[in-house]
Amino acid sequence: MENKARLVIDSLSDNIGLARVTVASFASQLNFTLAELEEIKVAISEAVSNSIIHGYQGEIGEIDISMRVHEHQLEIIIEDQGCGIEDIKTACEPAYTTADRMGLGLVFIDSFMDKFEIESKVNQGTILKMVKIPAQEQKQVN
Amino acid sequence: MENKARLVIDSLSDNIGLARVTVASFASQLNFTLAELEEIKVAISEAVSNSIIHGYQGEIGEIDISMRVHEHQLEIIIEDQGCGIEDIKTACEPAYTTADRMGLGLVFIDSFMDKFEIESKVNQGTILKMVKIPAQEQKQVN
Amino acid sequence: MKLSFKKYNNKLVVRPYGEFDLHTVDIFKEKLEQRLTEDINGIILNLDGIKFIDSSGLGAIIGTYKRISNKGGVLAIAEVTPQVERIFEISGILKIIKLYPSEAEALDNIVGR
Amino acid sequence: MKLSFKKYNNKLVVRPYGEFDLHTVDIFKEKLEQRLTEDINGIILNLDGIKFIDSSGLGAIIGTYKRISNKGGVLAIAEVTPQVERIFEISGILKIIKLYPSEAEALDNIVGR
Ligand SMILES: Nc1ncnc2c1ncn2[C@@H]1O[C@H](COP(=O)(O)OP(=O)(O)O)[C@@H](O)[C@H]1O
Ligand SMILES: Nc1ncnc2c1ncn2[C@@H]1O[C@H](COP(=O)(O)OP(=O)(O)O)[C@@H](O)[C@H]1O
Repeated sequence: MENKARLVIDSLSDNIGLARVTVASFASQLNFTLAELEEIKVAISEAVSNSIIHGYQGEIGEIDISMRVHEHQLEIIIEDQGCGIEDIKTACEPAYTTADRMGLGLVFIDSFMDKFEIESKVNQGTILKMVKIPAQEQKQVN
Repeated sequence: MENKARLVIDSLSDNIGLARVTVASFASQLNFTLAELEEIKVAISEAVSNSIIHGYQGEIGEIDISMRVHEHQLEIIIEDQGCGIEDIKTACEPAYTTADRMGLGLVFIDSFMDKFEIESKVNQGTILKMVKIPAQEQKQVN
Repeated sequence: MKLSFKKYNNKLVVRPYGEFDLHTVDIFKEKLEQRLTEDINGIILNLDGIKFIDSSGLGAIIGTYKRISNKGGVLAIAEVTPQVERIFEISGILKIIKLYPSEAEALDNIVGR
Repeated sequence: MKLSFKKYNNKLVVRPYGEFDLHTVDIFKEKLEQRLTEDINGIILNLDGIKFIDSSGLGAIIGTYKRISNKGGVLAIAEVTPQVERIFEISGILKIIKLYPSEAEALDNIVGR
Protein backbone atom coordinates (compact mmCIF):
# COMPACT_ATOMS: atom_id res chain seq x y z
CA MET A 1 0.00 0.00 0.00
CA GLU A 2 1.16 3.51 -0.76
CA ASN A 3 -0.34 6.72 0.54
CA LYS A 4 0.65 10.35 0.18
CA ALA A 5 -0.25 13.68 1.72
CA ARG A 6 1.25 17.13 1.64
CA LEU A 7 0.83 19.99 4.07
CA VAL A 8 1.85 23.50 3.10
CA ILE A 9 1.88 26.07 5.90
CA ASP A 10 2.78 29.71 6.36
CA SER A 11 5.95 30.08 8.42
CA LEU A 12 4.15 31.17 11.57
CA SER A 13 4.83 29.60 14.96
CA ASP A 14 1.04 29.11 15.25
CA ASN A 15 1.40 26.34 12.67
CA ILE A 16 4.04 24.21 14.40
CA GLY A 17 1.42 22.31 16.40
CA LEU A 18 -0.65 21.84 13.22
CA ALA A 19 2.35 20.31 11.46
CA ARG A 20 2.98 17.94 14.37
CA VAL A 21 -0.65 16.84 14.58
CA THR A 22 -0.98 16.31 10.83
CA VAL A 23 2.19 14.28 10.44
CA ALA A 24 1.46 12.19 13.54
CA SER A 25 -2.07 11.51 12.27
CA PHE A 26 -0.70 10.46 8.86
CA ALA A 27 2.01 8.35 10.52
CA SER A 28 -0.52 6.49 12.64
CA GLN A 29 -1.55 4.33 9.66
CA LEU A 30 1.73 2.46 10.27
CA ASN A 31 2.47 0.37 13.36
CA PHE A 32 4.23 3.12 15.30
CA THR A 33 4.13 3.00 19.09
CA LEU A 34 3.05 6.11 20.98
CA ALA A 35 6.69 6.75 21.90
CA GLU A 36 7.68 6.58 18.23
CA LEU A 37 4.90 9.00 17.28
CA GLU A 38 6.28 11.39 19.91
CA GLU A 39 9.72 11.11 18.31
CA ILE A 40 8.24 11.94 14.91
CA LYS A 41 6.52 14.96 16.46
CA VAL A 42 9.79 16.25 17.89
CA ALA A 43 11.52 15.89 14.51
CA ILE A 44 8.71 17.81 12.75
CA SER A 45 8.68 20.45 15.44
CA GLU A 46 12.44 21.04 15.12
CA ALA A 47 12.39 21.14 11.33
CA VAL A 48 9.44 23.55 11.10
CA SER A 49 10.86 25.78 13.87
CA ASN A 50 14.18 25.94 12.00
CA SER A 51 12.46 27.00 8.77
CA ILE A 52 10.58 29.73 10.65
CA ILE A 53 13.53 31.07 12.66
CA HIS A 54 16.61 30.40 10.56
CA GLY A 55 15.21 29.84 7.05
CA TYR A 56 12.78 32.76 6.83
CA GLN A 57 14.16 34.67 9.84
CA GLY A 58 10.68 35.79 10.84
CA GLU A 59 9.51 36.78 7.34
CA ILE A 60 6.45 34.94 6.03
CA GLY A 61 7.24 32.15 3.59
CA GLU A 62 5.89 28.68 2.85
CA ILE A 63 6.98 25.45 4.47
CA ASP A 64 6.16 22.35 2.49
CA ILE A 65 5.80 19.02 4.28
CA SER A 66 5.44 15.95 2.05
CA MET A 67 4.56 12.64 3.66
CA ARG A 68 4.55 9.23 2.11
CA VAL A 69 3.90 5.77 3.41
CA HIS A 70 5.66 3.22 1.28
CA GLU A 71 6.60 -0.38 2.07
CA HIS A 72 5.82 0.09 5.75
CA GLN A 73 8.05 3.09 6.12
CA LEU A 74 7.28 6.75 6.62
CA GLU A 75 9.10 9.24 4.41
CA ILE A 76 8.95 12.93 5.22
CA ILE A 77 10.37 15.80 3.20
CA ILE A 78 10.34 19.30 4.68
CA GLU A 79 11.26 22.17 2.43
CA ASP A 80 11.64 25.92 2.78
CA GLN A 81 12.74 28.60 0.32
CA GLY A 82 14.65 30.47 3.00
CA CYS A 83 18.24 31.61 3.39
CA GLY A 84 19.77 28.14 3.24
CA ILE A 85 22.67 26.65 5.21
CA GLU A 86 26.25 27.44 4.23
CA ASP A 87 28.01 24.60 6.03
CA ILE A 88 25.71 21.65 6.65
CA LYS A 89 28.32 19.62 8.52
CA THR A 90 28.91 22.36 11.09
CA ALA A 91 25.17 23.03 11.40
CA CYS A 92 24.67 19.43 12.49
CA GLU A 93 27.15 19.62 15.36
CA PRO A 94 25.60 19.53 18.84
CA ALA A 95 25.34 23.00 20.42
CA TYR A 96 26.13 24.78 17.15
CA THR A 97 23.65 27.60 16.64
CA THR A 98 23.59 30.89 14.78
CA ALA A 99 20.66 32.23 16.75
CA ASP A 100 21.40 31.90 20.47
CA ARG A 101 19.38 28.70 20.70
CA MET A 102 20.22 25.22 21.95
CA GLY A 103 21.81 23.91 18.77
CA LEU A 104 20.03 20.60 19.35
CA GLY A 105 17.30 20.64 16.70
CA LEU A 106 19.20 18.77 13.99
CA VAL A 107 20.71 16.46 16.63
CA PHE A 108 17.21 15.50 17.83
CA ILE A 109 15.99 14.87 14.28
CA ASP A 110 19.01 12.69 13.60
CA SER A 111 18.58 10.63 16.76
CA PHE A 112 14.80 10.21 16.43
CA MET A 113 14.62 9.27 12.74
CA ASP A 114 16.07 6.20 11.03
CA LYS A 115 17.43 8.15 8.06
CA PHE A 116 18.11 11.86 7.86
CA GLU A 117 19.59 13.95 5.03
CA ILE A 118 19.92 17.68 4.46
CA GLU A 119 20.19 19.46 1.13
CA SER A 120 20.60 23.21 1.15
CA LYS A 121 21.66 26.08 -1.11
CA VAL A 122 22.42 29.52 0.26
CA ASN A 123 19.66 31.99 -0.69
CA GLN A 124 17.57 29.21 -2.21
CA GLY A 125 16.42 27.14 0.70
CA THR A 126 16.71 23.92 2.64
CA ILE A 127 15.31 20.42 2.17
CA LEU A 128 15.22 17.89 5.01
CA LYS A 129 14.55 14.25 4.12
CA MET A 130 13.74 11.80 6.86
CA VAL A 131 12.62 8.20 7.09
CA LYS A 132 11.16 6.43 10.09
CA ILE A 133 10.35 2.72 10.25
CA PRO A 134 8.26 1.26 13.07
CA ALA A 135 10.53 -0.79 15.37
CA GLN A 136 7.95 -3.58 15.06
CA GLU A 137 8.51 -3.80 11.29
CA GLN A 138 12.28 -3.74 11.67
CA LYS A 139 12.10 -6.76 13.98
CA GLN A 140 9.94 -8.68 11.53
CA VAL A 141 12.49 -8.15 8.76
CA ASN A 142 15.35 -9.57 10.82
CA MET B 1 -4.05 38.22 11.72
CA GLU B 2 -4.08 36.01 8.68
CA ASN B 3 -2.89 32.44 8.49
CA LYS B 4 -3.00 29.86 5.72
CA ALA B 5 -2.42 26.15 5.31
CA ARG B 6 -3.08 23.64 2.58
CA LEU B 7 -3.43 19.89 2.80
CA VAL B 8 -3.28 17.74 -0.33
CA ILE B 9 -4.23 14.10 0.10
CA ASP B 10 -4.64 11.04 -2.08
CA SER B 11 -8.31 10.10 -2.47
CA LEU B 12 -8.12 7.15 -0.08
CA SER B 13 -10.60 6.63 2.73
CA ASP B 14 -7.56 6.23 5.04
CA ASN B 15 -7.06 9.99 4.71
CA ILE B 16 -10.53 11.18 5.78
CA GLY B 17 -9.55 11.16 9.46
CA LEU B 18 -6.31 12.98 8.60
CA ALA B 19 -8.28 15.71 6.83
CA ARG B 20 -10.62 16.10 9.81
CA VAL B 21 -7.78 16.27 12.33
CA THR B 22 -5.75 18.77 10.28
CA VAL B 23 -8.63 21.14 9.62
CA ALA B 24 -9.85 20.97 13.23
CA SER B 25 -6.31 21.66 14.47
CA PHE B 26 -6.00 24.64 12.12
CA ALA B 27 -9.48 25.88 13.10
CA SER B 28 -8.64 25.78 16.79
CA GLN B 29 -6.66 29.03 16.53
CA LEU B 30 -10.08 30.73 16.39
CA ASN B 31 -12.55 30.80 19.28
CA PHE B 32 -14.56 27.77 18.18
CA THR B 33 -16.34 25.72 20.82
CA LEU B 34 -15.81 21.94 20.86
CA ALA B 35 -19.28 21.52 19.35
CA GLU B 36 -18.38 23.88 16.51
CA LEU B 37 -15.13 22.01 15.87
CA GLU B 38 -17.21 18.82 15.61
CA GLU B 39 -19.43 20.52 13.03
CA ILE B 40 -16.37 21.50 11.00
CA LYS B 41 -15.14 17.91 11.18
CA VAL B 42 -18.45 16.61 9.82
CA ALA B 43 -18.35 19.09 6.93
CA ILE B 44 -14.76 18.06 6.02
CA SER B 45 -15.62 14.39 6.35
CA GLU B 46 -18.59 14.73 3.98
CA ALA B 47 -16.69 16.78 1.41
CA VAL B 48 -13.67 14.47 1.32
CA SER B 49 -15.87 11.33 1.24
CA ASN B 50 -17.77 12.80 -1.72
CA SER B 51 -14.55 13.47 -3.64
CA ILE B 52 -13.41 9.89 -3.01
CA ILE B 53 -16.71 8.16 -3.85
CA HIS B 54 -18.42 10.39 -6.37
CA GLY B 55 -15.61 12.60 -7.72
CA TYR B 56 -12.96 9.96 -8.36
CA GLN B 57 -15.28 6.95 -8.07
CA GLY B 58 -12.63 4.89 -6.35
CA GLU B 59 -9.74 5.87 -8.68
CA ILE B 60 -6.79 7.60 -7.02
CA GLY B 61 -6.71 11.37 -7.49
CA GLU B 62 -5.77 14.35 -5.36
CA ILE B 63 -8.02 16.23 -2.99
CA ASP B 64 -6.87 19.74 -2.17
CA ILE B 65 -7.97 21.37 1.07
CA SER B 66 -7.08 25.05 1.48
CA MET B 67 -7.64 26.67 4.86
CA ARG B 68 -7.44 30.31 5.75
CA VAL B 69 -8.10 32.27 8.89
CA HIS B 70 -8.99 35.82 8.04
CA GLU B 71 -10.75 38.44 10.14
CA HIS B 72 -11.79 35.88 12.73
CA GLN B 73 -13.40 33.60 10.19
CA LEU B 74 -12.37 30.22 8.85
CA GLU B 75 -12.47 29.76 5.09
CA ILE B 76 -12.12 26.28 3.62
CA ILE B 77 -11.90 25.34 -0.04
CA ILE B 78 -12.01 21.66 -1.01
CA GLU B 79 -11.25 20.75 -4.58
CA ASP B 80 -11.14 17.59 -6.64
CA GLN B 81 -10.45 16.98 -10.34
CA GLY B 82 -13.07 14.28 -10.50
CA CYS B 83 -16.17 13.71 -12.63
CA GLY B 84 -17.99 16.86 -11.52
CA ILE B 85 -21.67 17.43 -10.76
CA GLU B 86 -24.13 17.93 -13.59
CA ASP B 87 -26.98 19.50 -11.65
CA ILE B 88 -25.78 21.17 -8.46
CA LYS B 89 -29.25 22.19 -7.33
CA THR B 90 -30.56 18.63 -7.43
CA ALA B 91 -27.39 17.28 -5.79
CA CYS B 92 -28.08 19.53 -2.80
CA GLU B 93 -31.57 18.15 -2.19
CA PRO B 94 -31.94 16.02 0.94
CA ALA B 95 -31.91 12.27 0.17
CA TYR B 96 -30.71 12.81 -3.39
CA THR B 97 -27.89 10.40 -4.13
CA THR B 98 -26.40 8.76 -7.21
CA ALA B 99 -24.60 6.08 -5.22
CA ASP B 100 -27.11 4.38 -2.92
CA ARG B 101 -26.03 6.51 0.02
CA MET B 102 -27.93 8.76 2.40
CA GLY B 103 -27.94 11.89 0.24
CA LEU B 104 -27.26 13.94 3.36
CA GLY B 105 -23.60 14.94 2.91
CA LEU B 106 -24.21 18.30 1.24
CA VAL B 107 -27.18 18.93 3.57
CA PHE B 108 -24.90 18.47 6.59
CA ILE B 109 -22.24 20.78 5.17
CA ASP B 110 -24.86 23.41 4.48
CA SER B 111 -26.37 23.24 7.96
CA PHE B 112 -23.03 23.14 9.81
CA MET B 113 -21.24 25.95 7.97
CA ASP B 114 -22.16 29.64 7.85
CA LYS B 115 -21.55 29.96 4.11
CA PHE B 116 -21.44 27.17 1.55
CA GLU B 117 -21.00 27.31 -2.23
CA ILE B 118 -20.39 24.67 -4.88
CA GLU B 119 -18.73 25.14 -8.24
CA SER B 120 -18.48 22.17 -10.55
CA LYS B 121 -17.82 21.29 -14.18
CA VAL B 122 -18.58 17.87 -15.58
CA ASN B 123 -15.36 15.93 -16.26
CA GLN B 124 -13.28 18.69 -14.70
CA GLY B 125 -14.01 18.57 -11.02
CA THR B 126 -15.74 20.11 -8.07
CA ILE B 127 -14.89 22.98 -5.73
CA LEU B 128 -16.60 23.43 -2.36
CA LYS B 129 -16.18 26.75 -0.58
CA MET B 130 -17.21 27.06 3.03
CA VAL B 131 -16.95 29.67 5.75
CA LYS B 132 -17.45 29.17 9.46
CA ILE B 133 -17.43 31.96 12.05
CA PRO B 134 -17.25 31.20 15.77
CA ALA B 135 -20.65 31.95 17.36
CA GLN B 136 -18.77 33.95 19.98
CA GLU B 137 -17.43 36.34 17.32
CA GLN B 138 -20.84 36.70 15.69
CA LYS B 139 -22.29 37.79 19.02
CA GLN B 140 -19.57 40.38 19.53
CA VAL B 141 -20.31 41.92 16.14
CA ASN B 142 -24.04 42.28 16.83
CA MET C 1 -13.01 0.52 14.17
CA LYS C 2 -13.18 -2.21 16.78
CA LEU C 3 -16.45 -4.03 17.56
CA SER C 4 -17.59 -6.07 20.52
CA PHE C 5 -20.63 -8.39 20.56
CA LYS C 6 -22.80 -9.92 23.26
CA LYS C 7 -25.78 -12.21 22.78
CA TYR C 8 -28.82 -12.39 25.11
CA ASN C 9 -31.12 -15.18 23.84
CA ASN C 10 -32.00 -13.92 20.39
CA LYS C 11 -30.92 -10.31 20.86
CA LEU C 12 -27.49 -9.12 19.73
CA VAL C 13 -25.73 -6.22 21.45
CA VAL C 14 -23.21 -4.54 19.14
CA ARG C 15 -20.70 -2.04 20.43
CA PRO C 16 -18.47 -0.29 17.88
CA TYR C 17 -15.49 1.79 19.05
CA GLY C 18 -13.77 4.62 17.19
CA GLU C 19 -14.83 6.74 14.24
CA PHE C 20 -17.83 5.84 12.13
CA ASP C 21 -17.16 7.10 8.61
CA LEU C 22 -16.53 5.96 5.03
CA HIS C 23 -13.25 4.42 6.14
CA THR C 24 -14.84 2.17 8.76
CA VAL C 25 -18.34 1.30 7.48
CA ASP C 26 -17.18 -1.75 5.55
CA ILE C 27 -15.54 -3.27 8.65
CA PHE C 28 -18.73 -2.60 10.59
CA LYS C 29 -21.00 -4.25 8.01
CA GLU C 30 -18.71 -7.23 7.56
CA LYS C 31 -18.24 -8.01 11.27
CA LEU C 32 -21.95 -7.52 11.97
CA GLU C 33 -22.95 -9.83 9.13
CA GLN C 34 -20.78 -12.60 10.62
CA ARG C 35 -22.71 -12.40 13.90
CA LEU C 36 -26.18 -11.97 12.46
CA THR C 37 -27.34 -15.56 12.75
CA GLU C 38 -30.82 -16.78 11.68
CA ASP C 39 -32.26 -16.68 15.22
CA ILE C 40 -31.51 -13.05 15.94
CA ASN C 41 -34.60 -10.84 16.01
CA GLY C 42 -33.26 -7.75 17.74
CA ILE C 43 -30.10 -5.63 17.62
CA ILE C 44 -29.02 -3.16 20.27
CA LEU C 45 -26.40 -0.79 18.99
CA ASN C 46 -24.46 0.71 21.89
CA LEU C 47 -22.76 3.85 20.55
CA ASP C 48 -20.95 5.11 23.64
CA GLY C 49 -17.59 4.31 22.02
CA ILE C 50 -18.24 6.34 18.86
CA LYS C 51 -16.20 9.53 18.93
CA PHE C 52 -17.28 10.69 15.49
CA ILE C 53 -20.02 9.96 12.98
CA ASP C 54 -20.96 11.42 9.60
CA SER C 55 -23.52 10.53 6.92
CA SER C 56 -21.55 7.43 5.87
CA GLY C 57 -21.76 6.03 9.41
CA LEU C 58 -25.41 6.99 9.55
CA GLY C 59 -25.94 5.08 6.31
CA ALA C 60 -24.50 1.93 7.88
CA ILE C 61 -26.92 2.29 10.81
CA ILE C 62 -29.88 2.69 8.45
CA GLY C 63 -28.59 -0.34 6.56
CA THR C 64 -28.57 -2.33 9.80
CA TYR C 65 -32.12 -1.16 10.52
CA LYS C 66 -33.30 -2.31 7.09
CA ARG C 67 -31.46 -5.62 7.40
CA ILE C 68 -33.08 -6.56 10.74
CA SER C 69 -36.51 -5.12 9.82
CA ASN C 70 -36.62 -7.26 6.69
CA LYS C 71 -36.46 -10.36 8.85
CA GLY C 72 -39.10 -8.95 11.21
CA GLY C 73 -36.70 -7.85 13.95
CA VAL C 74 -36.07 -4.54 15.71
CA LEU C 75 -33.14 -2.15 16.11
CA ALA C 76 -32.61 -0.02 19.21
CA ILE C 77 -29.80 2.42 19.87
CA ALA C 78 -28.27 3.04 23.30
CA GLU C 79 -25.88 5.52 24.91
CA VAL C 80 -25.20 8.04 22.17
CA THR C 81 -22.59 10.77 22.61
CA PRO C 82 -23.64 14.41 21.99
CA GLN C 83 -21.99 14.54 18.54
CA VAL C 84 -23.81 11.38 17.46
CA GLU C 85 -27.12 12.62 18.87
CA ARG C 86 -26.75 15.88 16.96
CA ILE C 87 -26.28 14.03 13.66
CA PHE C 88 -29.24 11.76 14.44
CA GLU C 89 -31.47 14.75 15.13
CA ILE C 90 -30.67 16.59 11.91
CA SER C 91 -30.97 13.45 9.82
CA GLY C 92 -34.50 12.50 10.91
CA ILE C 93 -33.38 8.96 11.82
CA LEU C 94 -35.13 9.34 15.21
CA LYS C 95 -38.49 9.00 13.47
CA ILE C 96 -37.75 5.33 12.80
CA ILE C 97 -35.19 4.26 15.42
CA LYS C 98 -35.52 4.68 19.18
CA LEU C 99 -32.74 5.89 21.46
CA TYR C 100 -32.30 4.55 25.00
CA PRO C 101 -30.06 6.04 27.69
CA SER C 102 -28.62 2.64 28.62
CA GLU C 103 -28.02 -0.76 27.06
CA ALA C 104 -30.11 -2.39 29.80
CA GLU C 105 -33.13 -0.20 29.08
CA ALA C 106 -32.82 -0.85 25.36
CA LEU C 107 -32.75 -4.61 26.04
CA ASP C 108 -35.72 -4.46 28.41
CA ASN C 109 -37.77 -2.58 25.86
CA ILE C 110 -37.22 -4.82 22.92
CA VAL C 111 -37.27 -8.16 24.76
CA GLY C 112 -40.39 -10.18 23.99
CA ARG C 113 -41.06 -8.42 20.74
CA MET D 1 0.31 27.70 27.19
CA LYS D 2 -1.28 28.38 30.55
CA LEU D 3 0.84 28.88 33.69
CA SER D 4 0.04 28.69 37.37
CA PHE D 5 2.25 30.04 40.17
CA LYS D 6 2.52 29.39 43.91
CA LYS D 7 4.94 31.01 46.33
CA TYR D 8 6.38 29.35 49.46
CA ASN D 9 8.50 31.95 51.31
CA ASN D 10 11.15 32.73 48.74
CA LYS D 11 10.59 29.72 46.48
CA LEU D 12 8.41 29.98 43.39
CA VAL D 13 6.55 26.95 42.05
CA VAL D 14 5.80 27.30 38.33
CA ARG D 15 3.45 24.96 36.55
CA PRO D 16 3.06 25.35 32.78
CA TYR D 17 0.29 23.48 30.93
CA GLY D 18 0.20 22.54 27.27
CA GLU D 19 2.89 22.31 24.63
CA PHE D 20 6.35 23.75 25.20
CA ASP D 21 7.69 24.84 21.81
CA LEU D 22 8.71 27.88 19.76
CA HIS D 23 5.09 29.03 19.77
CA THR D 24 4.80 29.11 23.55
CA VAL D 25 8.29 29.97 24.89
CA ASP D 26 7.70 33.72 24.76
CA ILE D 27 4.56 33.46 26.87
CA PHE D 28 6.46 31.29 29.35
CA LYS D 29 9.38 33.73 29.67
CA GLU D 30 7.11 36.76 29.93
CA LYS D 31 4.79 35.36 32.62
CA LEU D 32 7.71 33.97 34.61
CA GLU D 33 9.56 37.30 34.51
CA GLN D 34 6.50 39.03 36.01
CA ARG D 35 6.59 36.69 39.03
CA LEU D 36 10.34 36.60 39.51
CA THR D 37 10.60 39.14 42.31
CA GLU D 38 13.90 40.15 43.95
CA ASP D 39 13.41 37.86 46.97
CA ILE D 40 13.04 34.62 45.05
CA ASN D 41 16.03 32.29 45.35
CA GLY D 42 14.55 29.05 44.12
CA ILE D 43 12.27 27.91 41.30
CA ILE D 44 10.47 24.59 41.15
CA LEU D 45 9.24 23.83 37.67
CA ASN D 46 6.41 21.28 37.82
CA LEU D 47 6.13 19.80 34.33
CA ASP D 48 3.29 17.31 34.80
CA GLY D 49 1.06 19.43 32.52
CA ILE D 50 3.50 19.47 29.59
CA LYS D 51 2.27 17.20 26.85
CA PHE D 52 5.06 18.02 24.43
CA ILE D 53 8.50 19.58 24.52
CA ASP D 54 11.19 20.16 21.89
CA SER D 55 14.54 21.97 21.84
CA SER D 56 12.86 25.39 21.93
CA GLY D 57 11.07 24.49 25.18
CA LEU D 58 14.28 23.03 26.51
CA GLY D 59 16.00 26.32 25.69
CA ALA D 60 13.48 28.20 27.81
CA ILE D 61 14.17 25.88 30.74
CA ILE D 62 17.94 26.40 30.39
CA GLY D 63 17.24 30.13 30.20
CA THR D 64 15.33 29.92 33.48
CA TYR D 65 18.21 27.98 35.03
CA LYS D 66 20.68 30.67 33.97
CA ARG D 67 18.39 33.45 35.15
CA ILE D 68 18.01 32.07 38.70
CA SER D 69 21.63 30.83 38.94
CA ASN D 70 22.88 34.32 38.11
CA LYS D 71 21.19 35.63 41.23
CA GLY D 72 22.54 32.74 43.29
CA GLY D 73 19.32 30.71 43.30
CA VAL D 74 18.48 27.12 42.32
CA LEU D 75 16.17 25.45 39.80
CA ALA D 76 14.57 22.06 40.43
CA ILE D 77 12.24 20.18 38.10
CA ALA D 78 9.39 18.00 39.31
CA GLU D 79 6.96 15.47 37.82
CA VAL D 80 8.13 15.09 34.24
CA THR D 81 6.14 13.05 31.72
CA PRO D 82 7.95 10.31 29.75
CA GLN D 83 8.22 12.42 26.57
CA VAL D 84 9.80 15.29 28.53
CA GLU D 85 12.15 12.94 30.39
CA ARG D 86 13.32 11.44 27.11
CA ILE D 87 14.20 14.88 25.71
CA PHE D 88 15.98 15.78 28.95
CA GLU D 89 18.05 12.61 28.82
CA ILE D 90 19.23 13.07 25.24
CA SER D 91 20.00 16.75 25.76
CA GLY D 92 22.31 16.30 28.74
CA ILE D 93 20.36 18.84 30.80
CA LEU D 94 20.25 16.33 33.70
CA LYS D 95 23.93 17.05 34.36
CA ILE D 96 22.99 20.50 35.64
CA ILE D 97 19.35 20.31 36.73
CA LYS D 98 17.87 17.79 39.17
CA LEU D 99 14.57 15.99 38.62
CA TYR D 100 12.25 15.15 41.55
CA PRO D 101 9.29 12.79 41.42
CA SER D 102 7.03 15.26 43.26
CA GLU D 103 6.69 18.99 43.83
CA ALA D 104 6.88 18.41 47.61
CA GLU D 105 10.19 16.55 47.35
CA ALA D 106 11.63 19.23 45.11
CA LEU D 107 10.60 21.90 47.64
CA ASP D 108 12.02 19.94 50.59
CA ASN D 109 15.32 19.52 48.82
CA ILE D 110 15.91 23.09 47.86
CA VAL D 111 14.50 24.75 50.98
CA GLY D 112 17.19 26.28 53.17
CA ARG D 113 19.66 26.57 50.35
N1 LIG E 1 15.89 25.55 7.61
C1 LIG E 1 17.06 26.19 7.89
N2 LIG E 1 17.43 27.27 7.17
C2 LIG E 1 18.59 27.92 7.43
N3 LIG E 1 19.47 27.56 8.40
C3 LIG E 1 19.15 26.48 9.16
C4 LIG E 1 17.94 25.74 8.95
N4 LIG E 1 17.93 24.73 9.85
C5 LIG E 1 19.05 24.84 10.57
N5 LIG E 1 19.81 25.89 10.18
C6 LIG E 1 21.15 26.29 10.72
O1 LIG E 1 21.67 25.21 11.47
C7 LIG E 1 21.93 25.62 12.81
C8 LIG E 1 21.69 24.45 13.78
O2 LIG E 1 20.32 24.07 13.78
P1 LIG E 1 19.71 23.31 15.03
O3 LIG E 1 20.56 22.11 15.31
O4 LIG E 1 18.28 23.04 14.76
O5 LIG E 1 19.89 24.32 16.25
P2 LIG E 1 19.16 25.69 16.64
O6 LIG E 1 17.85 25.79 15.91
O7 LIG E 1 18.98 25.58 18.10
O8 LIG E 1 20.10 26.80 16.24
C9 LIG E 1 21.01 26.80 13.05
O9 LIG E 1 21.44 27.64 14.10
C10 LIG E 1 21.05 27.46 11.68
O10 LIG E 1 22.20 28.24 11.53
N1 LIG F 1 -17.19 15.86 -5.25
C1 LIG F 1 -18.22 15.37 -5.99
N2 LIG F 1 -18.00 14.96 -7.27
C2 LIG F 1 -19.01 14.49 -8.02
N3 LIG F 1 -20.29 14.37 -7.57
C3 LIG F 1 -20.58 14.76 -6.32
C4 LIG F 1 -19.57 15.27 -5.47
N4 LIG F 1 -20.15 15.60 -4.28
C5 LIG F 1 -21.45 15.30 -4.39
N5 LIG F 1 -21.73 14.78 -5.64
C6 LIG F 1 -23.07 14.37 -6.12
O1 LIG F 1 -24.07 14.91 -5.27
C7 LIG F 1 -24.88 13.86 -4.72
C8 LIG F 1 -25.34 14.21 -3.32
O2 LIG F 1 -24.21 14.29 -2.45
P1 LIG F 1 -24.44 14.10 -0.89
O3 LIG F 1 -25.47 15.05 -0.44
O4 LIG F 1 -23.11 14.25 -0.22
O5 LIG F 1 -25.00 12.65 -0.72
P2 LIG F 1 -24.35 11.19 -0.89
O6 LIG F 1 -22.85 11.32 -0.79
O7 LIG F 1 -24.92 10.44 0.25
O8 LIG F 1 -24.77 10.67 -2.22
C9 LIG F 1 -24.00 12.63 -4.79
O9 LIG F 1 -24.75 11.44 -4.78
C10 LIG F 1 -23.26 12.86 -6.11
O10 LIG F 1 -24.05 12.52 -7.21
